[in-house]
Amino acid sequence: MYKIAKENLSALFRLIAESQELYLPVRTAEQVNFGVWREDAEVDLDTLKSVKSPKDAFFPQSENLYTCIKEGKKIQIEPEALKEQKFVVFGMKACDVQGVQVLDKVFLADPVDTFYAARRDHGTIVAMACHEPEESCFCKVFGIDCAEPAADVATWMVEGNLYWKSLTEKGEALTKDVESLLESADDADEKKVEDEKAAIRSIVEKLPYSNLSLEGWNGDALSEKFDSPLWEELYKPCLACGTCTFVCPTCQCYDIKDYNTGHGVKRYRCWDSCMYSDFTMMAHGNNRTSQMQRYRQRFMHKLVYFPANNDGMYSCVGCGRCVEKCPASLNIVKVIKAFQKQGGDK
Amino acid sequence: MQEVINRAKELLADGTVARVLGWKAGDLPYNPEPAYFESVESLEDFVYNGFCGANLSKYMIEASKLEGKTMVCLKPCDTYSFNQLIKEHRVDRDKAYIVGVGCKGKLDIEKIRKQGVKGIESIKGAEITDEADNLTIQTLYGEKTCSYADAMLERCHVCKGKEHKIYDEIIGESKDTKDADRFTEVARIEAMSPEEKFAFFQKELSKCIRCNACRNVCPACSCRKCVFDSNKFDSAQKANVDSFEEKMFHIIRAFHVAGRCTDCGECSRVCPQGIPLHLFNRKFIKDINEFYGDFQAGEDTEARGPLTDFTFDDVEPGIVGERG
Amino acid sequence: MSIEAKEEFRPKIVAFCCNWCSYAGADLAGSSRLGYPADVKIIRVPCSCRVNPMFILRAFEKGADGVIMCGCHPGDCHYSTGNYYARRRMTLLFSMLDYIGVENGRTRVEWVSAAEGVKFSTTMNEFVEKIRSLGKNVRLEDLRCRK
Amino acid sequence: MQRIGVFVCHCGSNIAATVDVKKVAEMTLLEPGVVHAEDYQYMCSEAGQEKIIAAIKEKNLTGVVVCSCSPRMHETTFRKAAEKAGLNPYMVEIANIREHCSWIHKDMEEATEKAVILARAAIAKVNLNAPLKPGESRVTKRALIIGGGIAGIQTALDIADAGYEVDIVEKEPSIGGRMSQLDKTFPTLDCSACILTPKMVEASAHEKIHIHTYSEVEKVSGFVGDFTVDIRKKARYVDMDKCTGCGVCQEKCPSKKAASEFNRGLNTRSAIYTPFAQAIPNVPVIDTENCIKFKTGKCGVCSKVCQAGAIDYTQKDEIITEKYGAIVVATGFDTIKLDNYDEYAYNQSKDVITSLELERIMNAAGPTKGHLERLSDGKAPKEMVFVQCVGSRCSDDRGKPYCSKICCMYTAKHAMLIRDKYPDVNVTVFYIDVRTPGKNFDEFYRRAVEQYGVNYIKGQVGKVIPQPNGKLLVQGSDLLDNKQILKEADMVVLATAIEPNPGVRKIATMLTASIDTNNFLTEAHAKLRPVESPTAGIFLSGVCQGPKDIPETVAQAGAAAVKAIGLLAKDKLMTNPCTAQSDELLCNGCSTCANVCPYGAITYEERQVNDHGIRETRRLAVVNSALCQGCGACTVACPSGAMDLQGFSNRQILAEVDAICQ
Repeated sequence: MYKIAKENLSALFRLIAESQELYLPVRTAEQVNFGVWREDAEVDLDTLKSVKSPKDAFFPQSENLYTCIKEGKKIQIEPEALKEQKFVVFGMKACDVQGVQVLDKVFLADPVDTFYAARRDHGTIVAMACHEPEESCFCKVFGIDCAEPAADVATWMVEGNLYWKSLTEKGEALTKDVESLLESADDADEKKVEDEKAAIRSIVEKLPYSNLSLEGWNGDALSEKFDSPLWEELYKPCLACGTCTFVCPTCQCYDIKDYNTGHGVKRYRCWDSCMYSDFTMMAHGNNRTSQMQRYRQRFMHKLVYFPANNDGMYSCVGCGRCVEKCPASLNIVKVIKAFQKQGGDK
Repeated sequence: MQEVINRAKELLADGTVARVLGWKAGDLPYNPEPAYFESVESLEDFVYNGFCGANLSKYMIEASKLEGKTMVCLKPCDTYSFNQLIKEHRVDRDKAYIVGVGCKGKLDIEKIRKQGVKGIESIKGAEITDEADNLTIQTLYGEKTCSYADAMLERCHVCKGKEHKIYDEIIGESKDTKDADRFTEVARIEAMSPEEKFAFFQKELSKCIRCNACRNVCPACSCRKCVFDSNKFDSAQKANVDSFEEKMFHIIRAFHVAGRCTDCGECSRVCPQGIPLHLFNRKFIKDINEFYGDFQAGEDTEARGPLTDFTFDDVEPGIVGERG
Repeated sequence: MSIEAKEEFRPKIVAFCCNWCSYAGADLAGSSRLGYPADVKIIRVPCSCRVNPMFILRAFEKGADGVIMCGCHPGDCHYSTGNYYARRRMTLLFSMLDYIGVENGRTRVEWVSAAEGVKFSTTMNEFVEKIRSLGKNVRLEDLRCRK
Repeated sequence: MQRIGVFVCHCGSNIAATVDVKKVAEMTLLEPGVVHAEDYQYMCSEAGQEKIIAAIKEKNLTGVVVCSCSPRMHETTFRKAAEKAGLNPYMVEIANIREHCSWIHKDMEEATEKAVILARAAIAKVNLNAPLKPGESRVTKRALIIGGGIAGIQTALDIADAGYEVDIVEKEPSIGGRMSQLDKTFPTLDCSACILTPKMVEASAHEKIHIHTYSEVEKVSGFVGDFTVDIRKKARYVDMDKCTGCGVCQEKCPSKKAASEFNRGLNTRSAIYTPFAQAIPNVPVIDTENCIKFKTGKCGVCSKVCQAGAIDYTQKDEIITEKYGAIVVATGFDTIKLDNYDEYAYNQSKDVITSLELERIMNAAGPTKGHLERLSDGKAPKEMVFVQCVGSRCSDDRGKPYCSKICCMYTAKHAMLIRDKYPDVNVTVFYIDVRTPGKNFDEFYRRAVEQYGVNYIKGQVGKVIPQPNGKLLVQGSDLLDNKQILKEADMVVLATAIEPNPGVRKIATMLTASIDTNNFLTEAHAKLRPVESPTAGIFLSGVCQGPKDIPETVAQAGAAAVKAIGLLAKDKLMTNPCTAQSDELLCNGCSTCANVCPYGAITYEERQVNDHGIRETRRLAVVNSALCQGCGACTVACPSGAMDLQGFSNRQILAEVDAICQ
């Protein structure tokens, strides 16, 4: 394990950024989101959750696929280049790292999404343990340990030092690149980190959502859950916006669109939300015609369909962003609890 | 709150209304959700406290299609939206039994968090009956206090007043929480150089994720299908491209609600990225007031909107340059 | 400014003209041989009230450097009230563009009657000059439209 | 995908001299949808049109773009050609590469490049065009004349003589208008009443003419061929059928202090009155503001003395609704108010009068029974000063920028009449210019100067100062002699500017007829369509269109009648298919569109819709395409984009924008 004093972090970032792109939590107009490090960027490692999850380092909200260039009546097609440079995502939390695992299941399965795969190949994740978990967090429910994030490099911020532990080959390589700025950690340091982990875990135990039960939510629960009359109640306050989707670290749906540039067409993909009325719109219309169906889709996908197709893996990681951001205060926890309550009442 | 519940029970029991539209207690101290209550028993979950910021007027569009009347709880500022929706034939007055609920300013959890409060377990002082000037917040990391006023939504600092503009009955006291001028920020931006203005909005709008929360919560954005979701203008775009798109979306959205926006502040309340979206709407309101005379959308259900009206000697568009 | 530099920047300018007055005014400018730069391209609309702010923003998005709208003089609208609505709409739109930092000379409204060929030509000359002095529109264009 | 043919016109050398037409044709072939492009000397010629027709047939074209002169010139020509070839005429678009390109640019390369872009925009638009079909509407064979002065009377007579029903609406209690107030007319000096009255009688006796006096147009809806008009017949309180016109009521009426409108307020009339002796109809009205019965409930003298029992104090305003195919505006003029011209002391001295007041003074039926006398003391004047251009040709906003046109002539008339009848009166005229073009006009003016010795001074009057001795001190300048003049006068007559009747703006708004900043109604074309409003079915007669004298008014009245007759003679009209349409699945039913529609063409109905499987009853906008004139105001007011304009749809215009900006 290594350590680096907090005040030397900007030197670390500068050094990383010399050889590769560096994404990390940056404060812009009072909000923290992952962004590219620049000398004048206001890095914010204290805010627990970025508004958007860092998934767009691997799966950008909008990315070009190819460009058609029109010359006279001839059309030339230029595919967009795949990611070829290495990059680092610094400061991801355990839940967000797990979110990338979920995306891997989707995009790295056959047929492989080459755009995503190229980014995964070139990206190194430096994760950070969650110093002070918050009441909206429920990663524990999904078996995630936010005290010990499983990434290429795991880090802890304790008493003015960042502790650094590489866990993979990529992590080793990055460590080597920045070794000049790192100090070796001694036993006392190890102890501090262990204490921090224990402190984090004890807080996690006290979080209001930590004891949420996922009983009954699995790949086999399809018809029972799908046909439940509860949905008719639950969806009602939903405004059909895409906030939950767009802040979510695991939502992976996208739309493919064309943009007329005047001298050709850019075909791009961009995040889409199953909450939107035009989601998966086809020539005949939409296969989900009501907001209830759309609302149900989101949770059925995360808690039933996804585990059904991915060996029981849920596509929710308990980051709690939707809990904090939903304009109508709806969220996946309320859905789970509502079903639980109904089960209890029976 | 109990008074509202009692009244709701009566109205449900005597068949005056078929349902009650209010708020249901959340699972955290600050997240009550808009909810329908169809039985006297279900009302035990009913809650009305400082976190019930949601403007329920818009829900009445759908509720107007249902059988029977809906008792809807509206705060003073929500009634402006309701009037505007009546004017636009989007809600049915006869389908609503409006209970004007008292309001002493609504709370913004983001403002509380900004003060370094995290790990919230409970919040005291947010009840509508509480007279406390401070919120006492129990957190996993110790007890915190925070003044009620500092935790209020931006819109409450520019409160339109404690008067309900439309109601069947009023329950509870309201307080005018205005302590700022709503155009101060707009005027501050107006005074900037074009470069500064551009930089300001570029920075704010670069955060936009096109989640449409602002639009979907907006009582003026009541279109069945938004132009940004239809192919009528080739404007259906979801991309978040850091150049023109968000500007197009926000300018057109503000334009479409110009003269109709009651300045209810819901857009800014719900923006997950904290973009001060009201600055667009208020710019139009300020201009309308200056150019065509003071106008408050939703003040009544009759007045002609400023963009569907004119006078022979209106100012010319050139005024924009002349004002400097 | 040197002649070379002037040649470098050829602004794209879209002019919306109402069919009854301004388009006819442009025709009169033409038949009177009152020249103005070729950068101006006219789109015919029935009335200035047909001009949707979306059209103007779209022009900027696609790379226009200036947009001008011409209609009948207030009071002379063929449809009697169209330009009054247009006037309010454009006043508010232009004010908003100014507010978000778009140079306000990039948009303009001018009332040009069918008899005002001279005014049409003068207006267009002035407008092109203004846009040339402002340079390329970089604040409202979509970068994807660049060649 | 369309199959588009592009036809580039040389227009001789008009286009070809500055635009490389061959290159334009060549370049357009590269555009999407274009399958044919050619150029030709004169596309509008018979041979040019044949080329279009042949290409449509041979290449199965579904759209045509003609790059030529302004669509205002030949759009119809090319649409007709396309129609001959079996193509819907609305599949043709014009790229204006003459007025908007070749004629204003000098550099060939630049002009060619622009022509290609204009063609590209037209092609982009045609790609989205859809066939449109004009509707048909019926023509109501009845005309409405607003205004019963000489213009309205003449138009009515001409239309009625052609066999159509005509209604005249006149707001005063009698027809006759301004001309009935005049004493003599220039340049023949015949008596105004003597030539007007027979026309009034003829109109009232005409079986096809229906006169509504003391009435006003209240509401107009509909469109060319099918207007619906509400006319408010104000309560006269006298039964038109019973009244014999004996006049006893007026004689016996105890309230005689109301200012006489007809005599320009120079004397008074009774509360029950006809404006003048020859009024048509010869039925009085009760002016309720001055009637004692109406003010206090007591009196009732007129009712008592009326042998015919025609007085009816309970009468109410009546609204009659009638349909018309054509409407002629003949609302005439008034003189401007002189409140802004304190320097002439009009409001201070009774002896400063307007020319129209002088007409009344000179008239035998006027306040002085035709004797020229000072209104202040009844003395005969010895010195009279006429001031020209009071409020006319004015460069500031106190007056009018235009020449009122009739003043030079009537002033010469007045001067001549005075010098003829009262040779001892000195007459001085201050003028800026004397404008007397017209048949026998200049001769008339010269007679005033040479034969009658009227003293014309080129120069303006700066001030008129009432003197303690009752005289008026006139300060003027003589520009020819370059000196200041101080002149004592007994009377000063102001040639006050005329302006359109103040009520005309309201009427123009109701008719959606365009009106200029001076409140004169605009003609469809200043030279070629001077008696038609740009709004179809509305015609202009008399001074409402611009200042004119009686012969011009009568000539224009006849011309307006002929245009109206031309319309009424048709059984059906084709309607413009470029109308608004609402997409029922997008419509919110919010009424915003209806609020801005100038034609009341949008109504709402509750209707069941099937929105992709959701069946519900919705409030939906419905456009009456017969009423819609296609301005597009609603399309921008509509936030959801449900409302769109055929022929100028959102996507078509955006396609043009894109094509120009690419």
